[in-house]
Amino acid sequence: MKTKLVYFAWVRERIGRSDEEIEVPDGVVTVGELLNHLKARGEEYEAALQYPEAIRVAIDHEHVGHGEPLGTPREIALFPPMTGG
Amino acid sequence: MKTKLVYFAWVRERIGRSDEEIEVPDGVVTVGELLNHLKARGEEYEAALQYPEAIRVAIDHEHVGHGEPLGTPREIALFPPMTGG
Amino acid sequence: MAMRPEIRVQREDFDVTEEVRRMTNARTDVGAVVTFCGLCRDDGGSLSALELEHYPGMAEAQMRRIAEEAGERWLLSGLTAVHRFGLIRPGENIVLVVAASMHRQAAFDGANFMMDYLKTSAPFWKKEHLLSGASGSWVEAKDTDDAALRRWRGSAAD
Amino acid sequence: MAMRPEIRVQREDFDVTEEVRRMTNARTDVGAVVTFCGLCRDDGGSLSALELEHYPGMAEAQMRRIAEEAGERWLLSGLTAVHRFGLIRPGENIVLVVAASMHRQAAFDGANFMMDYLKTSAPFWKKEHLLSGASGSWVEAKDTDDAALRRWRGSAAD
Repeated sequence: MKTKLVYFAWVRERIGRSDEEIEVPDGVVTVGELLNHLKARGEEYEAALQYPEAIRVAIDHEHVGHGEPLGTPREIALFPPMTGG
Repeated sequence: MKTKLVYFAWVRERIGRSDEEIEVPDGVVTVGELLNHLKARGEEYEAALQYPEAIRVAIDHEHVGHGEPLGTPREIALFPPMTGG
Repeated sequence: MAMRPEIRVQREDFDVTEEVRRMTNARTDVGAVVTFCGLCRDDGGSLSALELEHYPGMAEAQMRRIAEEAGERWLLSGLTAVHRFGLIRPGENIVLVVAASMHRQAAFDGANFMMDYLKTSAPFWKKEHLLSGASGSWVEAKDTDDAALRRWRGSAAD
Repeated sequence: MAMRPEIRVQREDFDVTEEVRRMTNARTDVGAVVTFCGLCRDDGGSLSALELEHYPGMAEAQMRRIAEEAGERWLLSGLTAVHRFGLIRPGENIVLVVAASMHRQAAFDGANFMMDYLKTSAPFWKKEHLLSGASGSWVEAKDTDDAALRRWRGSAAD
Protein backbone atom coordinates (compact mmCIF):
# COMPACT_ATOMS: atom_id res chain seq x y z
CA MET A 1 0.00 0.00 0.00
CA LYS A 2 1.34 3.45 -0.99
CA THR A 3 0.72 6.02 1.76
CA LYS A 4 1.48 9.70 2.20
CA LEU A 5 3.26 10.59 5.41
CA VAL A 6 3.53 14.14 6.79
CA TYR A 7 5.80 15.28 9.64
CA PHE A 8 5.71 18.30 11.91
CA ALA A 9 7.94 20.20 14.36
CA TRP A 10 10.98 18.25 15.59
CA VAL A 11 9.78 15.04 13.95
CA ARG A 12 10.02 16.89 10.62
CA GLU A 13 13.39 18.43 11.51
CA ARG A 14 14.94 15.13 12.53
CA ILE A 15 13.63 13.15 9.57
CA GLY A 16 14.75 16.01 7.34
CA ARG A 17 11.62 16.32 5.22
CA SER A 18 8.04 17.45 5.68
CA ASP A 19 6.33 14.70 3.69
CA GLU A 20 6.92 11.63 1.57
CA GLU A 21 5.15 8.69 0.01
CA ILE A 22 6.14 5.27 1.29
CA GLU A 23 5.18 1.70 0.57
CA VAL A 24 3.67 0.17 3.70
CA PRO A 25 4.47 -3.59 3.80
CA ASP A 26 1.56 -5.98 4.23
CA GLY A 27 2.65 -7.03 7.73
CA VAL A 28 2.34 -3.48 9.03
CA VAL A 29 -1.23 -3.19 10.29
CA THR A 30 -1.31 -0.84 13.29
CA VAL A 31 0.01 2.65 13.95
CA GLY A 32 2.59 1.23 16.36
CA GLU A 33 3.82 -1.21 13.72
CA LEU A 34 4.19 1.64 11.25
CA LEU A 35 6.35 3.58 13.74
CA ASN A 36 8.57 0.51 14.20
CA HIS A 37 8.80 0.03 10.47
CA LEU A 38 9.82 3.67 9.91
CA LYS A 39 12.42 3.55 12.68
CA ALA A 40 14.32 0.92 10.71
CA ARG A 41 14.55 3.13 7.61
CA GLY A 42 17.72 4.96 8.71
CA GLU A 43 19.34 6.97 11.44
CA GLU A 44 17.28 10.13 10.81
CA TYR A 45 14.11 8.10 11.43
CA GLU A 46 15.75 6.42 14.39
CA ALA A 47 16.50 9.89 15.84
CA ALA A 48 12.96 11.13 15.26
CA LEU A 49 11.18 8.04 16.54
CA GLN A 50 13.57 7.03 19.31
CA TYR A 51 10.78 7.36 21.91
CA PRO A 52 7.66 6.20 20.07
CA GLU A 53 5.48 6.98 23.14
CA ALA A 54 6.26 10.69 22.55
CA ILE A 55 4.97 10.55 18.98
CA ARG A 56 1.39 11.60 18.25
CA VAL A 57 -0.28 10.23 15.15
CA ALA A 58 -3.22 11.47 13.11
CA ILE A 59 -4.86 9.57 10.28
CA ASP A 60 -6.73 11.79 7.85
CA HIS A 61 -6.72 14.66 10.36
CA GLU A 62 -7.95 12.61 13.32
CA HIS A 63 -5.89 11.63 16.35
CA VAL A 64 -5.40 7.87 16.69
CA GLY A 65 -3.82 5.71 19.38
CA HIS A 66 -0.79 3.54 18.58
CA GLY A 67 -2.90 0.39 18.75
CA GLU A 68 -5.30 1.50 16.02
CA PRO A 69 -5.28 -0.13 12.55
CA LEU A 70 -3.97 2.05 9.73
CA GLY A 71 -6.84 1.25 7.38
CA THR A 72 -6.47 2.83 3.95
CA PRO A 73 -5.76 6.45 4.71
CA ARG A 74 -5.08 9.35 2.42
CA GLU A 75 -2.55 10.81 4.84
CA ILE A 76 -0.80 9.82 8.07
CA ALA A 77 0.78 12.55 10.20
CA LEU A 78 3.50 12.11 12.84
CA PHE A 79 4.27 14.88 15.30
CA PRO A 80 5.32 15.67 18.88
CA PRO A 81 2.84 16.56 21.66
CA MET A 82 1.06 19.74 20.69
CA THR A 83 1.90 23.10 22.24
CA GLY A 84 -0.56 25.54 20.74
CA GLY A 85 -2.66 28.16 22.43
CA MET B 1 -26.98 64.43 65.40
CA LYS B 2 -27.58 65.88 61.91
CA THR B 3 -26.98 63.24 59.22
CA LYS B 4 -27.17 63.20 55.43
CA LEU B 5 -29.25 60.40 53.99
CA VAL B 6 -29.15 59.33 50.33
CA TYR B 7 -31.60 56.99 48.59
CA PHE B 8 -31.36 54.94 45.41
CA ALA B 9 -33.57 53.01 42.98
CA TRP B 10 -37.05 52.18 44.32
CA VAL B 11 -36.17 53.39 47.81
CA ARG B 12 -35.57 56.82 46.26
CA GLU B 13 -38.74 56.60 44.15
CA ARG B 14 -40.97 55.64 47.07
CA ILE B 15 -39.57 58.20 49.50
CA GLY B 16 -39.82 60.75 46.73
CA ARG B 17 -36.42 62.35 47.09
CA SER B 18 -32.81 61.39 46.47
CA ASP B 19 -31.30 62.87 49.62
CA GLU B 20 -32.06 64.85 52.77
CA GLU B 21 -30.60 65.88 56.07
CA ILE B 22 -32.32 64.59 59.17
CA GLU B 23 -31.83 64.88 62.91
CA VAL B 24 -31.11 61.44 64.34
CA PRO B 25 -32.54 61.22 67.89
CA ASP B 26 -30.17 60.15 70.67
CA GLY B 27 -31.93 56.83 71.23
CA VAL B 28 -31.25 55.71 67.63
CA VAL B 29 -27.92 53.92 67.77
CA THR B 30 -27.92 51.09 65.20
CA VAL B 31 -28.71 50.90 61.51
CA GLY B 32 -31.82 48.87 62.29
CA GLU B 33 -33.04 51.50 64.74
CA LEU B 34 -32.53 54.19 62.12
CA LEU B 35 -34.69 52.22 59.64
CA ASN B 36 -37.45 51.93 62.27
CA HIS B 37 -37.19 55.62 63.07
CA LEU B 38 -37.47 56.58 59.38
CA LYS B 39 -40.44 54.27 58.84
CA ALA B 40 -42.42 56.36 61.32
CA ARG B 41 -41.82 59.59 59.38
CA GLY B 42 -44.78 59.17 57.01
CA GLU B 43 -46.44 56.89 54.51
CA GLU B 44 -43.83 57.38 51.79
CA TYR B 45 -41.16 56.13 54.23
CA GLU B 46 -43.50 53.34 55.32
CA ALA B 47 -43.87 52.27 51.67
CA ALA B 48 -40.12 52.36 51.06
CA LEU B 49 -39.09 50.59 54.24
CA GLN B 50 -42.01 48.18 54.60
CA TYR B 51 -39.66 45.20 54.46
CA PRO B 52 -36.52 46.39 56.26
CA GLU B 53 -34.72 43.10 55.54
CA ALA B 54 -34.78 44.04 51.83
CA ILE B 55 -32.99 47.33 52.49
CA ARG B 56 -29.23 47.51 52.06
CA VAL B 57 -27.36 50.21 53.97
CA ALA B 58 -23.97 51.81 53.38
CA ILE B 59 -22.25 54.21 55.77
CA ASP B 60 -19.68 56.44 54.09
CA HIS B 61 -19.60 54.16 51.03
CA GLU B 62 -19.19 50.90 52.97
CA HIS B 63 -21.83 48.19 53.33
CA VAL B 64 -22.99 47.67 56.92
CA GLY B 65 -25.29 45.15 58.57
CA HIS B 66 -28.47 46.29 60.31
CA GLY B 67 -26.97 45.55 63.71
CA GLU B 68 -24.03 47.93 63.24
CA PRO B 69 -23.79 51.21 65.16
CA LEU B 70 -24.27 54.36 63.09
CA GLY B 71 -21.24 56.13 64.52
CA THR B 72 -20.81 59.69 63.27
CA PRO B 73 -21.04 59.30 59.51
CA ARG B 74 -20.87 61.88 56.76
CA GLU B 75 -23.47 60.00 54.70
CA ILE B 76 -25.82 57.06 55.11
CA ALA B 77 -27.23 55.40 51.99
CA LEU B 78 -30.37 53.24 51.76
CA PHE B 79 -31.04 51.12 48.69
CA PRO B 80 -32.46 47.82 47.40
CA PRO B 81 -30.33 44.74 46.67
CA MET B 82 -27.91 45.62 43.89
CA THR B 83 -28.41 44.47 40.31
CA GLY B 84 -25.36 45.69 38.42
CA GLY B 85 -23.14 43.84 35.99
CA MET C 1 0.53 43.83 45.24
CA ALA C 2 1.95 46.08 42.54
CA MET C 3 -1.23 45.63 40.51
CA ARG C 4 -3.27 48.84 40.30
CA PRO C 5 -6.82 48.18 39.13
CA GLU C 6 -8.27 50.50 36.52
CA ILE C 7 -11.83 51.34 37.64
CA ARG C 8 -14.29 53.52 35.74
CA VAL C 9 -18.00 54.33 35.93
CA GLN C 10 -19.08 56.13 32.78
CA ARG C 11 -21.96 56.93 30.48
CA GLU C 12 -19.98 56.25 27.27
CA ASP C 13 -19.39 52.87 25.67
CA PHE C 14 -15.98 51.16 25.93
CA ASP C 15 -13.74 49.50 23.37
CA VAL C 16 -12.52 46.02 24.30
CA THR C 17 -9.41 46.09 22.10
CA GLU C 18 -8.39 49.43 23.57
CA GLU C 19 -8.78 48.19 27.15
CA VAL C 20 -6.83 45.01 26.41
CA ARG C 21 -4.05 47.02 24.78
CA ARG C 22 -3.81 49.29 27.82
CA MET C 23 -2.87 46.23 29.90
CA THR C 24 -0.46 44.54 27.51
CA ASN C 25 1.24 47.48 25.82
CA ALA C 26 5.04 47.58 26.05
CA ARG C 27 5.28 44.57 28.32
CA THR C 28 6.22 40.96 27.61
CA ASP C 29 5.19 39.27 30.86
CA VAL C 30 1.46 39.01 30.11
CA GLY C 31 0.54 35.63 28.66
CA ALA C 32 -3.23 35.69 29.09
CA VAL C 33 -5.97 38.30 28.98
CA VAL C 34 -9.58 37.42 29.73
CA THR C 35 -12.35 39.92 29.07
CA PHE C 36 -15.98 39.78 30.07
CA CYS C 37 -18.61 41.97 28.40
CA GLY C 38 -22.09 42.10 29.88
CA LEU C 39 -24.73 43.26 27.38
CA CYS C 40 -28.32 44.44 27.66
CA ARG C 41 -30.58 41.53 26.68
CA ASP C 42 -34.18 41.70 25.54
CA ASP C 43 -35.60 38.20 25.72
CA GLY C 44 -39.25 39.15 25.36
CA GLY C 45 -38.96 41.78 22.63
CA SER C 46 -40.71 44.36 24.82
CA LEU C 47 -37.72 46.23 26.24
CA SER C 48 -36.89 49.73 25.06
CA ALA C 49 -33.91 50.23 27.36
CA LEU C 50 -32.45 49.53 30.77
CA GLU C 51 -31.80 52.56 32.92
CA LEU C 52 -28.68 52.00 34.99
CA GLU C 53 -28.57 53.97 38.23
CA HIS C 54 -25.52 54.01 40.48
CA TYR C 55 -24.21 55.49 43.70
CA PRO C 56 -21.40 57.81 42.61
CA GLY C 57 -18.34 57.48 44.77
CA MET C 58 -19.38 54.24 46.42
CA ALA C 59 -19.66 52.46 43.06
CA GLU C 60 -16.03 53.18 42.23
CA ALA C 61 -14.88 52.47 45.80
CA GLN C 62 -16.67 49.13 45.88
CA MET C 63 -15.38 48.08 42.43
CA ARG C 64 -11.87 48.94 43.59
CA ARG C 65 -12.27 46.86 46.76
CA ILE C 66 -13.41 43.84 44.73
CA ALA C 67 -10.55 44.28 42.24
CA GLU C 68 -8.01 44.49 45.04
CA GLU C 69 -9.39 41.34 46.61
CA ALA C 70 -9.05 39.59 43.22
CA GLY C 71 -5.45 40.83 43.07
CA GLU C 72 -4.76 39.22 46.44
CA ARG C 73 -6.28 35.90 45.43
CA TRP C 74 -4.68 35.49 42.00
CA LEU C 75 -1.43 36.58 40.44
CA LEU C 76 -2.78 39.27 38.13
CA SER C 77 -0.68 41.78 36.23
CA GLY C 78 -3.71 43.99 35.71
CA LEU C 79 -7.45 44.23 36.29
CA THR C 80 -9.85 46.68 34.65
CA ALA C 81 -13.54 47.16 35.39
CA VAL C 82 -15.72 49.62 33.51
CA HIS C 83 -19.42 49.95 34.37
CA ARG C 84 -21.77 52.14 32.36
CA PHE C 85 -24.75 54.10 33.65
CA GLY C 86 -27.69 55.86 32.01
CA LEU C 87 -29.99 54.49 29.32
CA ILE C 88 -28.69 51.35 27.66
CA ARG C 89 -30.49 49.77 24.69
CA PRO C 90 -30.81 46.04 23.98
CA GLY C 91 -27.59 44.77 22.40
CA GLU C 92 -25.46 47.51 23.97
CA ASN C 93 -22.65 47.01 26.46
CA ILE C 94 -23.26 47.41 30.21
CA VAL C 95 -20.08 46.25 31.86
CA LEU C 96 -16.52 45.24 30.99
CA VAL C 97 -13.99 43.34 33.06
CA VAL C 98 -10.46 42.65 31.82
CA ALA C 99 -8.02 40.46 33.77
CA ALA C 100 -4.40 39.98 32.69
CA SER C 101 -1.92 37.46 34.03
CA MET C 102 1.08 35.33 33.13
CA HIS C 103 -1.15 32.27 33.22
CA ARG C 104 -4.54 31.60 31.75
CA GLN C 105 -6.37 30.17 34.75
CA ALA C 106 -5.58 33.16 36.96
CA ALA C 107 -6.94 35.47 34.26
CA PHE C 108 -10.13 33.40 33.92
CA ASP C 109 -10.66 33.17 37.68
CA GLY C 110 -9.89 36.83 38.33
CA ALA C 111 -12.42 38.01 35.72
CA ASN C 112 -15.05 35.51 36.86
CA PHE C 113 -14.67 36.50 40.53
CA MET C 114 -14.80 40.21 39.67
CA MET C 115 -18.09 39.72 37.78
CA ASP C 116 -19.75 37.68 40.52
CA TYR C 117 -19.03 40.37 43.10
CA LEU C 118 -19.85 43.26 40.77
CA LYS C 119 -23.31 41.77 40.26
CA THR C 120 -24.11 41.47 43.93
CA SER C 121 -22.11 44.04 45.86
CA ALA C 122 -21.49 47.08 43.66
CA PRO C 123 -24.20 49.76 44.01
CA PHE C 124 -25.89 49.66 40.60
CA TRP C 125 -29.58 49.17 39.88
CA LYS C 126 -31.43 48.46 36.65
CA LYS C 127 -34.86 49.76 35.74
CA GLU C 128 -36.71 48.56 32.65
CA HIS C 129 -38.22 50.98 30.16
CA LEU C 130 -40.74 49.28 27.89
CA LEU C 131 -41.38 49.81 24.18
CA SER C 132 -45.05 50.40 25.07
CA GLY C 133 -43.95 53.57 26.84
CA ALA C 134 -44.99 52.15 30.18
CA SER C 135 -42.47 52.44 32.95
CA GLY C 136 -41.28 48.93 33.63
CA SER C 137 -40.14 47.52 36.93
CA TRP C 138 -36.85 47.47 38.74
CA VAL C 139 -34.84 44.36 37.94
CA GLU C 140 -34.79 42.10 40.99
CA ALA C 141 -31.69 40.58 42.49
CA LYS C 142 -31.31 36.91 41.60
CA ASP C 143 -30.76 34.04 44.01
CA THR C 144 -28.47 32.45 41.43
CA ASP C 145 -26.15 35.46 41.71
CA ASP C 146 -25.89 34.97 45.45
CA ALA C 147 -25.29 31.27 44.89
CA ALA C 148 -22.48 32.10 42.46
CA LEU C 149 -20.71 34.02 45.22
CA ARG C 150 -20.57 31.05 47.53
CA ARG C 151 -18.06 29.16 45.44
CA TRP C 152 -15.41 31.82 46.14
CA ARG C 153 -15.79 31.56 49.92
CA GLY C 154 -12.94 29.81 51.62
CA SER C 155 -11.38 28.80 48.33
CA ALA C 156 -7.61 29.00 48.44
CA ALA C 157 -5.65 31.37 46.23
CA ASP C 158 -4.38 30.19 42.87
CA MET D 1 -27.15 23.07 18.03
CA ALA D 2 -27.77 26.08 15.84
CA MET D 3 -24.42 27.53 16.93
CA ARG D 4 -21.87 27.58 14.11
CA PRO D 5 -18.35 28.09 15.42
CA GLU D 6 -16.13 30.57 13.59
CA ILE D 7 -12.71 28.94 13.19
CA ARG D 8 -9.65 30.55 11.61
CA VAL D 9 -5.95 29.81 11.35
CA GLN D 10 -4.12 32.84 10.04
CA ARG D 11 -0.82 34.68 9.90
CA GLU D 12 -2.37 38.12 10.58
CA ASP D 13 -3.26 39.57 13.95
CA PHE D 14 -6.89 39.77 15.09
CA ASP D 15 -8.98 42.54 16.62
CA VAL D 16 -10.89 41.60 19.78
CA THR D 17 -13.58 44.28 19.44
CA GLU D 18 -14.21 43.22 15.86
CA GLU D 19 -14.61 39.55 16.80
CA VAL D 20 -16.92 40.39 19.71
CA ARG D 21 -19.05 42.59 17.45
CA ARG D 22 -19.35 39.77 14.91
CA MET D 23 -21.09 37.69 17.57
CA THR D 24 -23.36 40.32 19.08
CA ASN D 25 -24.26 42.45 16.08
CA ALA D 26 -27.97 42.88 15.39
CA ARG D 27 -29.05 40.50 18.12
CA THR D 28 -30.46 41.10 21.59
CA ASP D 29 -30.25 37.62 23.09
CA VAL D 30 -26.54 37.73 24.00
CA GLY D 31 -25.99 38.77 27.60
CA ALA D 32 -22.38 37.72 28.09
CA VAL D 33 -19.26 37.56 25.95
CA VAL D 34 -16.00 36.17 27.29
CA THR D 35 -12.79 36.53 25.32
CA PHE D 36 -9.43 34.94 25.92
CA CYS D 37 -6.25 36.29 24.32
CA GLY D 38 -3.06 34.27 24.58
CA LEU D 39 0.08 36.36 24.07
CA CYS D 40 3.73 35.58 23.43
CA ARG D 41 5.62 35.97 26.74
CA ASP D 42 9.34 36.48 27.22
CA ASP D 43 10.12 35.83 30.86
CA GLY D 44 13.88 35.64 30.51
CA GLY D 45 14.46 38.55 28.15
CA SER D 46 16.24 36.28 25.66
CA LEU D 47 13.42 35.51 23.23
CA SER D 48 13.36 37.07 19.76
CA ALA D 49 10.18 35.33 18.61
CA LEU D 50 8.12 32.18 18.76
CA GLU D 51 7.65 30.35 15.49
CA LEU D 52 4.21 28.80 15.35
CA GLU D 53 3.93 25.76 13.11
CA HIS D 54 0.63 24.05 12.41
CA TYR D 55 -0.90 21.20 10.45
CA PRO D 56 -3.08 22.91 7.82
CA GLY D 57 -6.44 21.25 7.49
CA MET D 58 -6.24 19.25 10.69
CA ALA D 59 -5.73 22.39 12.80
CA GLU D 60 -9.03 23.85 11.60
CA ALA D 61 -10.80 20.48 11.80
CA GLN D 62 -9.63 19.89 15.35
CA MET D 63 -10.52 23.41 16.50
CA ARG D 64 -13.98 22.91 15.03
CA ARG D 65 -14.42 19.59 16.84
CA ILE D 66 -13.48 21.20 20.18
CA ALA D 67 -15.82 24.15 19.54
CA GLU D 68 -18.71 21.84 18.69
CA GLU D 69 -18.11 19.86 21.85
CA ALA D 70 -18.22 23.12 23.84
CA GLY D 71 -21.49 23.94 22.10
CA GLU D 72 -22.94 20.64 23.26
CA ARG D 73 -21.87 21.15 26.85
CA TRP D 74 -22.96 24.78 27.31
CA LEU D 75 -25.70 26.92 25.88
CA LEU D 76 -23.58 29.15 23.65
CA SER D 77 -24.93 31.53 21.05
CA GLY D 78 -21.53 31.69 19.37
CA LEU D 79 -17.95 30.53 19.67
CA THR D 80 -14.96 31.91 17.77
CA ALA D 81 -11.40 30.59 17.79
CA VAL D 82 -8.57 32.25 15.88
CA HIS D 83 -5.05 30.83 16.03
CA ARG D 84 -2.08 32.55 14.41
CA PHE D 85 0.94 30.91 12.83
CA GLY D 86 4.35 32.15 11.70
CA LEU D 87 6.79 34.33 13.64
CA ILE D 88 5.25 35.97 16.70
CA ARG D 89 7.20 38.48 18.79
CA PRO D 90 6.99 38.87 22.58
CA GLY D 91 3.90 40.88 23.49
CA GLU D 92 2.03 39.88 20.31
CA ASN D 93 -1.17 37.86 20.14
CA ILE D 94 -1.09 34.11 19.50
CA VAL D 95 -4.64 32.92 20.01
CA LEU D 96 -8.14 34.31 20.54
CA VAL D 97 -11.24 32.56 21.83
CA VAL D 98 -14.60 34.32 22.09
CA ALA D 99 -17.63 32.65 23.69
CA ALA D 100 -21.07 34.29 23.72
CA SER D 101 -24.12 33.22 25.70
CA MET D 102 -27.25 34.44 27.41
CA HIS D 103 -25.59 33.79 30.76
CA ARG D 104 -22.18 34.62 32.06
CA GLN D 105 -21.07 31.27 33.48
CA ALA D 106 -21.70 29.43 30.20
CA ALA D 107 -19.58 32.02 28.39
CA PHE D 108 -16.76 31.69 30.95
CA ASP D 109 -16.86 27.89 30.91
CA GLY D 110 -17.09 27.62 27.11
CA ALA D 111 -14.05 29.84 26.59
CA ASN D 112 -12.07 28.12 29.33
CA PHE D 113 -12.84 24.64 27.96
CA MET D 114 -11.95 25.71 24.41
CA MET D 115 -8.56 27.01 25.56
CA ASP D 116 -7.68 23.89 27.58
CA TYR D 117 -8.35 21.65 24.58
CA LEU D 118 -6.72 24.00 22.08
CA LYS D 119 -3.50 23.83 24.11
CA THR D 120 -3.34 20.07 24.18
CA SER D 121 -5.16 18.67 21.18
CA ALA D 122 -4.92 21.14 18.31
CA PRO D 123 -1.91 20.52 16.04
CA PHE D 124 0.24 23.59 16.72
CA TRP D 125 3.86 23.65 17.84
CA LYS D 126 6.06 26.47 19.13
CA LYS D 127 9.76 26.89 18.46
CA GLU D 128 11.83 29.54 20.20
CA HIS D 129 14.07 31.91 18.28
CA LEU D 130 16.59 33.61 20.54
CA LEU D 131 17.89 37.18 20.45
CA SER D 132 21.42 35.74 20.35
CA GLY D 133 20.61 34.40 16.90
CA ALA D 134 20.88 30.85 18.17
CA SER D 135 18.06 28.55 17.24
CA GLY D 136 16.19 27.84 20.44
CA SER D 137 14.35 24.69 21.35
CA TRP D 138 10.85 23.45 20.72
CA VAL D 139 8.50 24.37 23.55
CA GLU D 140 7.63 21.22 25.49
CA ALA D 141 4.11 20.16 26.37
CA LYS D 142 3.27 20.86 30.00
CA ASP D 143 1.89 18.37 32.52
CA THR D 144 -0.20 21.20 33.96
CA ASP D 145 -1.99 21.50 30.62
CA ASP D 146 -2.91 17.81 30.71
CA ALA D 147 -4.04 18.22 34.31
CA ALA D 148 -6.26 21.14 33.29
CA LEU D 149 -8.09 18.84 30.87
CA ARG D 150 -9.05 16.38 33.56
CA ARG D 151 -11.49 18.74 35.24
CA TRP D 152 -13.73 18.65 32.16
CA ARG D 153 -14.00 14.89 32.10
CA GLY D 154 -17.34 13.59 33.23
CA SER D 155 -18.50 17.03 34.33
CA ALA D 156 -22.14 17.61 33.54
CA ALA D 157 -23.29 20.30 31.16
CA ASP D 158 -24.20 23.75 32.46
